[in-house]
Amino acid sequence: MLELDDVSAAYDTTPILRDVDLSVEEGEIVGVMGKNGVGKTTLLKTVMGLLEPSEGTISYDGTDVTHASADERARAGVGYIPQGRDVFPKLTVEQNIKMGETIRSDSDETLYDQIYDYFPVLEERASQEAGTLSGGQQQMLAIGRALVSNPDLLLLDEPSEGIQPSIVDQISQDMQTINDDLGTTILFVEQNLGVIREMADRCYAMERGTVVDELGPSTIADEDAIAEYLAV
Amino acid sequence: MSRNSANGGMNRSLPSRLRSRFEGPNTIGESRGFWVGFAAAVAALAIYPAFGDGSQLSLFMVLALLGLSLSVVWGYSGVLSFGQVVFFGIGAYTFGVVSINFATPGGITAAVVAGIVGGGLSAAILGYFMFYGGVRDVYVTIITLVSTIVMHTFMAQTAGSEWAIGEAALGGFNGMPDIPLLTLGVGGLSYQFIYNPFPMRILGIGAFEISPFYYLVLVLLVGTYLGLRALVNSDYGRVMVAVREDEDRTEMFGYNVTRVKFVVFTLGGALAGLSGVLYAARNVYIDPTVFSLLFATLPVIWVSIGGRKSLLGAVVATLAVEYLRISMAGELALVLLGTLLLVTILVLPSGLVPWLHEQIVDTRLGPGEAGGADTPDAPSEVSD
Amino acid sequence: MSDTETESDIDPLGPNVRQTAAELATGDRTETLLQTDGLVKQFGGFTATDDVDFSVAEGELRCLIGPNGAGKSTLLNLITGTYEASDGSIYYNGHDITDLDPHERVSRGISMKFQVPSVYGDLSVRENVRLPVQQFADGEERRRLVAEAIEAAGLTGYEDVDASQLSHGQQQQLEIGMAAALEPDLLLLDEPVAGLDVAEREAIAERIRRLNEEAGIAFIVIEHDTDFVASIAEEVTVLHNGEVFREGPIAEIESDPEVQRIYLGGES
Amino acid sequence: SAGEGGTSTDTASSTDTLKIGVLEDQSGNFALVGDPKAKASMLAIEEINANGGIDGKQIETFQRDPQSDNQRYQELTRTAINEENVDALWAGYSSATREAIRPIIDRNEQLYFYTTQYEGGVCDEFTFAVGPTARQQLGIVLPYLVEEFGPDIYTIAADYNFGQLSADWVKVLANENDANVLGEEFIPLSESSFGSTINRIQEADPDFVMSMLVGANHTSFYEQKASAGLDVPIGTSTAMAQGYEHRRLDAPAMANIYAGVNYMEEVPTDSNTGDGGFVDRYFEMYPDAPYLNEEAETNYFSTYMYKKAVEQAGTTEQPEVIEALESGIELGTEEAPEAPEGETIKLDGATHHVDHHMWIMRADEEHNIEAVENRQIPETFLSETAGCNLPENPEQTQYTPVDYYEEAE
Amino acid sequence: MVNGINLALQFLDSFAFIVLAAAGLAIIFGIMGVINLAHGEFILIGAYTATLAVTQLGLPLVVAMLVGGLVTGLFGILTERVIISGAWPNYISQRTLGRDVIEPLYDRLADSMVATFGLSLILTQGARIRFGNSIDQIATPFGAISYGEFSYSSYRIVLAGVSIGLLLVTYYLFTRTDFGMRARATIQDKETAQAMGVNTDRMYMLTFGFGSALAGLTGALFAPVISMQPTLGDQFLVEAFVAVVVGGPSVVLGTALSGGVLGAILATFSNLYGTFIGRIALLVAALIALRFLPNGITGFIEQLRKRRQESD
Ligand SMILES: Nc1ncnc2c1ncn2[C@@H]1O[C@H](COP(=O)(O)OP(=O)(O)OP(=O)(O)O)[C@@H](O)[C@H]1O
Ligand SMILES: Nc1ncnc2c1ncn2[C@@H]1O[C@H](COP(=O)(O)OP(=O)(O)OP(=O)(O)O)[C@@H](O)[C@H]1O
Ligand SMILES: NC(N)=O
Ligand SMILES: [Mg+2]
Ligand SMILES: [Mg+2]
Repeated sequence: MLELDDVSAAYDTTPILRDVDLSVEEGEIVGVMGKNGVGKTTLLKTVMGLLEPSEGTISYDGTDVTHASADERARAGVGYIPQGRDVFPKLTVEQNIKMGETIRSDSDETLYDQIYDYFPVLEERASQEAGTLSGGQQQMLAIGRALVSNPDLLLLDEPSEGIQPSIVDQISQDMQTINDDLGTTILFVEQNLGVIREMADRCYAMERGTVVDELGPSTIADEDAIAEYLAV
Repeated sequence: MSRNSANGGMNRSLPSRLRSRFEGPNTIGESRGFWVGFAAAVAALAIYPAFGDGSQLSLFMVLALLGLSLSVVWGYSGVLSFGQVVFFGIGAYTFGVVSINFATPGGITAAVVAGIVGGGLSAAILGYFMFYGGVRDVYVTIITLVSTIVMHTFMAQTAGSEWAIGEAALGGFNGMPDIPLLTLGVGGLSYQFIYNPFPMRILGIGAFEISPFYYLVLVLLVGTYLGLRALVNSDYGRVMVAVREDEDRTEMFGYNVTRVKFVVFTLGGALAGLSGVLYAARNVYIDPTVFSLLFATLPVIWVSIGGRKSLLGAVVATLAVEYLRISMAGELALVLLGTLLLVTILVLPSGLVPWLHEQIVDTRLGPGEAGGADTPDAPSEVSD
Repeated sequence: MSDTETESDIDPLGPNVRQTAAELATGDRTETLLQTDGLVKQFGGFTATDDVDFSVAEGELRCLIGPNGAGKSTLLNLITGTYEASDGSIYYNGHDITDLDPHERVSRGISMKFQVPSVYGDLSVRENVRLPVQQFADGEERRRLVAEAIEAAGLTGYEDVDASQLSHGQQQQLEIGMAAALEPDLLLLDEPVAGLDVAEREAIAERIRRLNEEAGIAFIVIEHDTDFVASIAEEVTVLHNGEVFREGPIAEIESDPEVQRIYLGGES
Repeated sequence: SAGEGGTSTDTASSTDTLKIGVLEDQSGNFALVGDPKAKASMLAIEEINANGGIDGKQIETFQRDPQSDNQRYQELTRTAINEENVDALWAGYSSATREAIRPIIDRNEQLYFYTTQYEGGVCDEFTFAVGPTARQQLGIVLPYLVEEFGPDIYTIAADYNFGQLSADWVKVLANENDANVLGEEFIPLSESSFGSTINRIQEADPDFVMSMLVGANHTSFYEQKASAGLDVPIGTSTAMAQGYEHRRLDAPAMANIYAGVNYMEEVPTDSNTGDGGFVDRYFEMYPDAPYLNEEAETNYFSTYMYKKAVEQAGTTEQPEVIEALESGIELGTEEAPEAPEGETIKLDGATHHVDHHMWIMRADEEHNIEAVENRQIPETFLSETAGCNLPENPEQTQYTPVDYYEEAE
Repeated sequence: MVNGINLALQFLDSFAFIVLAAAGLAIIFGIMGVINLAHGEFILIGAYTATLAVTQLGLPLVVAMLVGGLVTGLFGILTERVIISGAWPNYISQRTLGRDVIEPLYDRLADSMVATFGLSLILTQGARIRFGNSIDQIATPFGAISYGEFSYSSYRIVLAGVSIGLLLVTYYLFTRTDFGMRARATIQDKETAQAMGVNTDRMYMLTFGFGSALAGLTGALFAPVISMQPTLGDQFLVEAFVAVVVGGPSVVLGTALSGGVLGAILATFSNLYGTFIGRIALLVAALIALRFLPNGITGFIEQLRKRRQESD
């Protein structure tokens, strides 16, 4: 479904990603882990199209999207939840969600109920300006907003950051449900060991801008092995 | 860092210690080369009247003080004021009114002080009104903009004879033409700076007249520049910059951000007032165009073009833009000027002087030279 | 001050009798450092904190947990003066500080690190640190304090790097360093390790413990990572729907079924 | 060269060229009036140069656009005098401009021509204010309107020295003609909305309005009063002749407006509209120019006066040229090609003013212009009332009506 | 009675003037964070286009005015592409130098001011060079109404109606349509909006174009009643800036309200004490409003609304 081949990317002139190879099969949930600053967010931005690779190719759903813009990819079914809860602060909660909905013509109304089901607070605060939500509430909104577009591939950048433990558990479960029910493919970045273990079918480990290892289910189950990748 | 302390031990000569007062991360030019160039530039300005139109240059230097006033307020403290011309104009009119009413050397000297105080006081009042009322960001810009419009609207309709303060008629659009010649001192111990040329003869250059006003302004400009350099590189300057970067954060370090803005704004007002005094004194005239939207925009243009975080930029750009404005001729002049401003701001968003500085530093930092005693961090270590 | 009336509201197990390890060791009596009294904050029709009575003792390290939207950040912002209280009072060292400006509270010894890292991105690390230090130190002493703070933040060698070029974790460290450089009596941290990797979390936990024990700085720390909370604090306060919901030792709180229901979830 | 205040009679005089400074507004609020002024100066200079120059010297020009900004005028005046060493200077439309630069002119003893119609009263040894004055302009139009429409006048005027003093002259002339001023209103030059002014005129219900509005912003008044249905007759010293509103606005906005002027393009003299006349010559040089206005003629003839004076003096030395001008230069004794407003035009040496031939020009419903009255009106305020005699008694004064008339207060 | 009508008509007049002067600026400044000092010249383009379309092409007035708005809108789009976002120069430089040469001026207040000031010099002087110091003017349609000793131009009442209509259209567009939501989202967070499938480039371009078109329409509407000369835009600037800022964060509602409040002040004081006092009153009211309602009128209303909810 997603294939990165020798991808390098840079901010202006600062090179960040180096020769990243990575692939995600349809229906998979794949994690990306690594220490702060290794380039995980940069990787997701590059996949989303917010950063143009300086080298390499990205293909999505069998087509080459290396030079497609972010909005084109979004309309082609890539959903993105940025790190640091980038909600639109001056739009209401409802309008934020609506922004997600209008991406695709085939989104359906029942998704709203599902999202409100996961995060009741979003329904309660429908007309509050998103910028005044608490940190965790904003994170929930960002997730809800991405889900409502019913993406085929969902990119999650540290979804558990700032979220209370019970909801973190719930999010991992929900993601799996979504994956099961709707067949949504998920590529996510996490620091939270629990979440990685809970969610990921497979995992990539990054170091200094490149993928250094791929972890199968058995390694993921091993708490110490994962901790090692996150703490080197 | 070890390099610095090693150097510190060896060349902490008096000049370098003196220099350190004027250097720091908030200004460009931390090298001996810079100061040599600076001295050369000042020397060039000092002999310029022998070759060119010193009278005109004196005008540009007066305006450079206005540019500097915006540079401290906006470039260093983050308060984008559209109202420097208000304080400039109030300084100028105050000088005019007081000196017309007290046209003795002592009176004129007092008028200069009154003009500076007038500029500072009006800034203090407006600043108090805004900052202690919690007005921030773009709202400050717009309130100051509206203030200039108020002043313009008001002063433009004072042509009637009922608008006079003592002997001084405000004159509306006519302006105030009867300002006495700038004379500083009291009684016999005074000196006239305007229209008092003294002839000079320099071998190899020839005979020419020099205007004491020109040198008065030059001294004030260089003094102000150095003074502001010292200010922005002081502890207080660090706080100003912190306020510019993030007001809330700075408040959380225990600084009274409101007061910092108030103080800097007042200082900027006094400086603009000084500039206005000199402007009115030089032209022996003042009129409400100083409050017009065009004139109010000019300081923002000078400072943006020169580089808003650079005092030197404010000075250089004021001289350059004003020279172009006055000397371009023909119907395309305004088109060219507009194009120039547009292209400069688009291509050099951080300003002309910082860009030039970068070019110079880049080309100069050849191998072997990068490690000299004049690298930027060395003096900033000394300044603690 | 209305101490007498509020006496009964104060938790009998509250700060007056709690002591840090350091003070127990030296035998010092601890005093109430901060006390809120019926603190209310409303946003429009919404009550973010509701009649909160909360206190911290000198030298105490207190964690504040609770569901998203419980009012934790709001409470800290009330203490620092970033928000104005709708009702109620805040006492610090026995003085009513409810109406003081934020900078006045800072100069009395309250210092805060925001939820989103907010260092001065365009300034170098050294300039960042000088800003708090210059308020009370000059010359040689200032240079020493600046160097120490930079070293404690693990940023030696980065003195002349612009803060915006630091990693997320380094920025958090720098910001804690700057807040600590003020030598406060009370330091407020809002989610200091959110988004940090395991190694950096440990470094920050270590840092907080040291500042608490060695410098005697009292802390209020908001954090959702319960392992992290457990690693630094013994006592936690749970906020829920803007009210103090539970207070007590971490172990006790973690096993409280109500807390599990509203906050921790699952098995725990 | 840097000093201020040195005399400026050096250089050019001994060379085979002479230099004239022309500072007229080509942008800003007064561009509409200033541009024809500059063009007419150039026409005169071109004609003179083509005919062998002045005493064999070709004229060079120093020309800049002061952008309707008085401070800029000062700066350019300094440059013209100190750097360019001009032999004579033409500068400025508004009276405020003239007063802003006159101190610089006087200090440098610079020969200066001010060529706008104005409020009058300037008695200055270096200034030749050769446009018509309020007493001349209002003096022809106001009595006529009192006669035609009745004695009640409402004055609207630009809020600066020209408007204020002109309004005083309306009061003086009203008194002399048994009329009364019901109200007067001064309008800042930046104003362009006249709703409440129109209301107030309607409330006062005068027999006619005297309008001394100035500049591009004020032009809006005429269309606004027309569309509001205000059709009171208007007398003016500024409209039509300067900013050709009758050409720019759709008829009948300017119907029933009476301009008291020495010149406008439509003035029906042979030397003006006849074959090869002033109008023909002007549009031959500037085929795209929109209009030939009152001030343009003044720039034009005064350049010829200067030529005659230099030739009479035999030098460009300014004191001598001023002396020659004061001897009473007269143009156009036969066909008056250089003085299209009338038969001849004569400079009064004592006052540095001109005894103009004045016209009342009226616009009809279709904006056709007809001359309803014309006669020579001498400048009398300075010569008779104030007693200005510059060759005898050099001074640098502006006399105002309040000094001499009670009703002007 | 009669004075009451005077006052009412004058109020309509001031209201229409303030609202129309501010409309385009409100979008470009309020939504896009660009201080457009060439706003007056956008108005000029609209006014000249409409006038020339009537006098040179013989188009009917209403059509000519729409053309004025349209042409200015297109010019706005060009300005946005070339200067404000720098998209076209960057497209070229990407292919020649391999990097962008222009950093977009969005939310860079002062820089946008300098750039648009340069643009305004070019446009004003360009108009002067091309069309001279004035162009022939068109007459005001619809005649006058009279009451008692007074009369008033009917066209000005039409202007008031049009200004209200424009406000409604704009309000609907930006708050009730997907376009409006996407435009606002784009301005708040470009990257995230892209990730939400918004073609942000197009949003910037269209929003700027729409704001420009409003300015152009204002010029076209006022073409009959103001003097047609290259600096005609200046007379709108003061009211425009004041109204936008006094209005506060909700752009359209704010403009309407500040048009109402400031219009009432301007009309009342001009009527009672003359134009000058009216103008000073307007400015002083603006200063006071900014000082005591730093979030503008709509910010204040929002606050009131919340306080009412609190007491419920
Ligand atoms: N806009 C930018 N311009 C220049 N450099 C950047 C930019 N954004 C990030 N970087 C740098 O790129 C590197 C990788 O950043 P990135 O955000 O991808 O890391 P990350 O793995 O997501 O880290 P974290 O776990 O802290 O989120 C870092 O060194 C960072 O400083
Ligand atoms: N300006 C505001 N207007 C309206 N509601 C607000 C505002 N600020 C905060 N709130 C609401 O107040 C409640 C408390 O917010 P607060 O930020 O204190 O939560 P928190 O406990 O820090 O949560 P988190 O753990 O998610 O950061 C939230 O429901 C939030 O939506
Ligand atoms: N002389 C004039 N019109 O100012
Ligand atoms: Mg990241
Ligand atoms: Mg929070």
